[in-house]
Amino acid sequence: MELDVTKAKEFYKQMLLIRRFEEKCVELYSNQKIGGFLHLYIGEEAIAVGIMSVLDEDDSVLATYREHGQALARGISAKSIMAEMYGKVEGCSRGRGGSMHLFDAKTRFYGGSAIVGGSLPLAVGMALADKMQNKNRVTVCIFGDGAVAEGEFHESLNLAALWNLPILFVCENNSYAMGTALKLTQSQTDIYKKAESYKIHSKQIDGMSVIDVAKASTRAVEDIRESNAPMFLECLTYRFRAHSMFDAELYREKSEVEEWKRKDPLIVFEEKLKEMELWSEIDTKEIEGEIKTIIDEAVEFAENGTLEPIEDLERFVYSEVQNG
Amino acid sequence: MPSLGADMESAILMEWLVKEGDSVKKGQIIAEVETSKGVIEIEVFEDGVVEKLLVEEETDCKVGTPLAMIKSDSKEKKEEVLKVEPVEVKEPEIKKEPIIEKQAEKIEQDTRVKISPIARKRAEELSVDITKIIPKDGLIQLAQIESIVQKIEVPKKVDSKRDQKDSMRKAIAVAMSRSNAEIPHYYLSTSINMTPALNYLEVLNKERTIKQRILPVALLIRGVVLALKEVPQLNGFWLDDSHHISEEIHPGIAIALRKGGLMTPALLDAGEKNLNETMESLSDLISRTRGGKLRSSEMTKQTITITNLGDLGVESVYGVIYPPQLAVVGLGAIIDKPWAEGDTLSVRKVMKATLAGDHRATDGRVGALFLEKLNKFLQNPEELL
Amino acid sequence: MKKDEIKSAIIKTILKVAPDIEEDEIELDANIQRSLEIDSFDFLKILTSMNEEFGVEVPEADYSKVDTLENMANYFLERL
Amino acid sequence: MDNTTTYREAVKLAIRKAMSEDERVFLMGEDVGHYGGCFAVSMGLLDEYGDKRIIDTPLSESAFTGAGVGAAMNGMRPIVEIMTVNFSLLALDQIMNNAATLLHMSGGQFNVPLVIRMATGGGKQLGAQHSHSLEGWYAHIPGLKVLTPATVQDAYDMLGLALSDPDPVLIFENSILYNSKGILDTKATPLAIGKALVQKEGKNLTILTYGINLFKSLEAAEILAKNGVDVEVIDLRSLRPLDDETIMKSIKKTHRVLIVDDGWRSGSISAEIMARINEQAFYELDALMARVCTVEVPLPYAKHLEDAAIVQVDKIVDMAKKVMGLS
Repeated sequence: MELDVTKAKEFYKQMLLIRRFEEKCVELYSNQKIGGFLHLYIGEEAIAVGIMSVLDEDDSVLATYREHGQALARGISAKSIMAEMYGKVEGCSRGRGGSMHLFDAKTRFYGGSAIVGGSLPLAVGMALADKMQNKNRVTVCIFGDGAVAEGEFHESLNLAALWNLPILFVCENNSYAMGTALKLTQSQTDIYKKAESYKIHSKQIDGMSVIDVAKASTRAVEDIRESNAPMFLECLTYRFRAHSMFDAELYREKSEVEEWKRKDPLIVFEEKLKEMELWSEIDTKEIEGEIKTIIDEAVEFAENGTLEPIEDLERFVYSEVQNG
Repeated sequence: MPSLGADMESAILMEWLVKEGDSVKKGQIIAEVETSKGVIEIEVFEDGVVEKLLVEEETDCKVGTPLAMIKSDSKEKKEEVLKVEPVEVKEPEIKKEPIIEKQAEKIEQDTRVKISPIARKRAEELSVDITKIIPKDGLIQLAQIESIVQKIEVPKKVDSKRDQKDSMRKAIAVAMSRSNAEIPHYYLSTSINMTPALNYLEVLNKERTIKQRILPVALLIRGVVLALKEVPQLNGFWLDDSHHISEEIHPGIAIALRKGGLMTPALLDAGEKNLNETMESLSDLISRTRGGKLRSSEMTKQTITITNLGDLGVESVYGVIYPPQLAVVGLGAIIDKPWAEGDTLSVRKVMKATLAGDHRATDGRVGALFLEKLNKFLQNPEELL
Repeated sequence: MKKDEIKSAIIKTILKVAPDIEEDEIELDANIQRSLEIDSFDFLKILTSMNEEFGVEVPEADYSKVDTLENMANYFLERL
Repeated sequence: MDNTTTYREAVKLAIRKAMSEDERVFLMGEDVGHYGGCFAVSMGLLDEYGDKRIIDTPLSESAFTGAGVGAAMNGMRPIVEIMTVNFSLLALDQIMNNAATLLHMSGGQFNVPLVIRMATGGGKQLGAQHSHSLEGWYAHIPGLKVLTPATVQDAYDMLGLALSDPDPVLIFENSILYNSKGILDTKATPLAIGKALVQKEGKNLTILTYGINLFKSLEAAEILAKNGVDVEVIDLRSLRPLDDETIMKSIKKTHRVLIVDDGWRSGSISAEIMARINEQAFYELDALMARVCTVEVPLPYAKHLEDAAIVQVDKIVDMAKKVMGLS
């Protein structure tokens, strides 16, 4: 992967968009415009942006309930994501999913799963179907370190390896499954080693560096397309905000958070670009302005959105066209 | 609201004749209610004090609705005993509330009929009073309703007071059809030479002022009552699949209302009345019936029915038994007829007496015996005095 | 007392005993009992009432002479 | 031509037909390939269609059921076979949290045309982890369709119906029925999902049942006929959706109902049906609604105990007589 100015600008803008978008979400959540749970991605933006940058349109993505970043980076519009969080029909899941269940057929974004580990078997099936239909797609399955403790993680890795399925497993290891540290729950905290035991080619990378993530995933995706075998990336990262909004963060030291904040993907990227003498090309003011416009428009769009009529409550339980 | 008849579902409480705090005696009339059969007086069954009138005047009440709380004397004593306990008795009125509710509940429970939903629905459609049906195995089901109403056309629902006449006809229709369907009837008839009885009356009445005169129908009723004393099997009820003979004789007298309709109020304790008393109470009963002033016991206590359509010139009457009674005695018109006595044929005043009996309780032999006794008394009218 | 007065007294009595009868239903020459559906009890009441008013007793043997309004009026007229 | 066949063979014929007609169809589950299927339903299919379409899975119910969901979302028509309903509980997350919810969660974007077949029911002394009937339980879940083929014809028809349905369909095959025989007409137009079938007309009492108890109910109906009770026996066929129309129509005729349910009574499909009758046909009832269910005990091993626990013909006859006021 070559990092040129265009790509650098794109990475920076995407990470900043995720950051500002979520900051806006916090505000809107506090104002009760957004309900339910709100899991923020702030601090982990490099992973979503790095991975999505290497995917084709036809590839599939399955994510977790902390998926605003992946959704934005995958190209779902800020408008339809915001409208979803507002519970409006214009939302990417018609207001039936909410923050945790963003879906978009156009970008092959398959959620938004709020059962930890629950999307791994789906990824196996998605990839199995691609393989059976001779489609050269990659299924990216993103999950956190908490999923590693679930049986479905192990069942799915085994099947993916056994059946040689084109899946990129991405573990966002932010060290905490909600409020419990990985070291308190796992005998082996190097997660990539677990994947290796299933004979999946695995790698542990710096998840705070968008360049590292992009590079590793470029390789991984290329390998998958070639070998039709799964790959596993463990991205070491950190979430700067609480697990969800209502979280006193009693389980971690402030100092630890501060230490990780020095590795903020935006700062790390800025330093890297300065090193590469590309930073001068980035007009941060202009980018901030563009992002502000995107977010303002998204909020306005969501505010003006329509609520699904109650009469339609029971729609989408079964397909409306009965011919499969 | 007491049930005053097999076909009564509800009635309008027209007037309270007592107020809260009044002492009442057993048998006292405390209210007048308007039913589909006219105004009926409600009597009280225990001595006590009217504690609370639960229903306002002009309210339509379903049968079973508590109308008033009457604290019986014995109960009050009980309550006194309770109050002796060192419980806080600051607000005795509040203490009374639950008692009222409890009693109201009890009343409701007592009148609750177990009936299947479809049977209830069909009964409503056909205006069958389910409170008068005897449940089989504790439950009324569809088959029972259908056997009762097989022959009834579905009457229109008529509820307004104006349509009283219609609703009464409906009630009669239902009771009658039910009777036909439910009760296996047998019929007997005999012609009775009324000349001796009428001659006897003529002599008797000659001595009397108009007011004291005895009408033939009173003599006939007296005859029926005395015959019943000798053949008591026909006087009583068929209840719970068994035959109950009543010691008291309360014949229901079929009285036609000029505005249409028929009522059969009881001539209470007819067995204890001599001919004069029979005539007097019959006269009183008829005028009160037509004046709409019947008492509840007169509406409910009938042990047999006597139909006398003689005035209307009807020769013979084949009655239909009112359940749960056992028989209907029909008395036809008295007309001049050729009558053979020994070898002689002469013209006599002749009446046809009929009997419809419930075959489950009695058979034709009993019925024949009754008619024979009736005839015997009418041939010896002096015994009817 | 005039026959007309007697007649109207009889009519008044009939209406008292059978309040649901309309005055114009009472015809001069019709059988009172049959045309007005008055049974033996009501008829007896009428006679009792007339007796109270005029002091005239109608023996049973004379019932056939008081069967219509006209006959009854004549009957009383003769005996007053 | 003799068109009598076994239930097992009917299911296999249906799978074969589907696999031949539609390349998207494949069968996946424990021991479906080399072993030939726990109940020998897929015997020989591996040779016919190869291991790309007849896929043996590890004992990972959640993963392969979830894989079925994913494949269904991504253009395939998988048939997932779960050995018994008890094992399906290991895949309950995938069935309930994914298969049943994805269409709704995605605002109608992603439907899941998945078929899950599983064996259900007791009666073979298999003890408390292999014998239960949880189909009524699955019928609680919106987003799923729950079919209970009883007859050989339905064993054949329902697989095709399920595969052509755009949403997840669970088919519960009572393991005792696999050896049962019946007439199969492969040319007949199948009765749609959600339609109950009046198997025997009658006018005194409606028996609502499904699966293996259809046959016990029909046997009971013959005995009851000798007692003068003319029983209408309805095969529900589909527990979700339930065919309210057929149920209520029958009750409007007979006014009495007995539900024969293979599940436990508390919170059962029979309880649901009773509630619906109460809601829709209360005023048609002439007697208390009744039911025969499996006794509320994890199914025991000992034959006499198991027999006492599950639905039997004499239990149906006794309860029916009670409803009719004959006992």
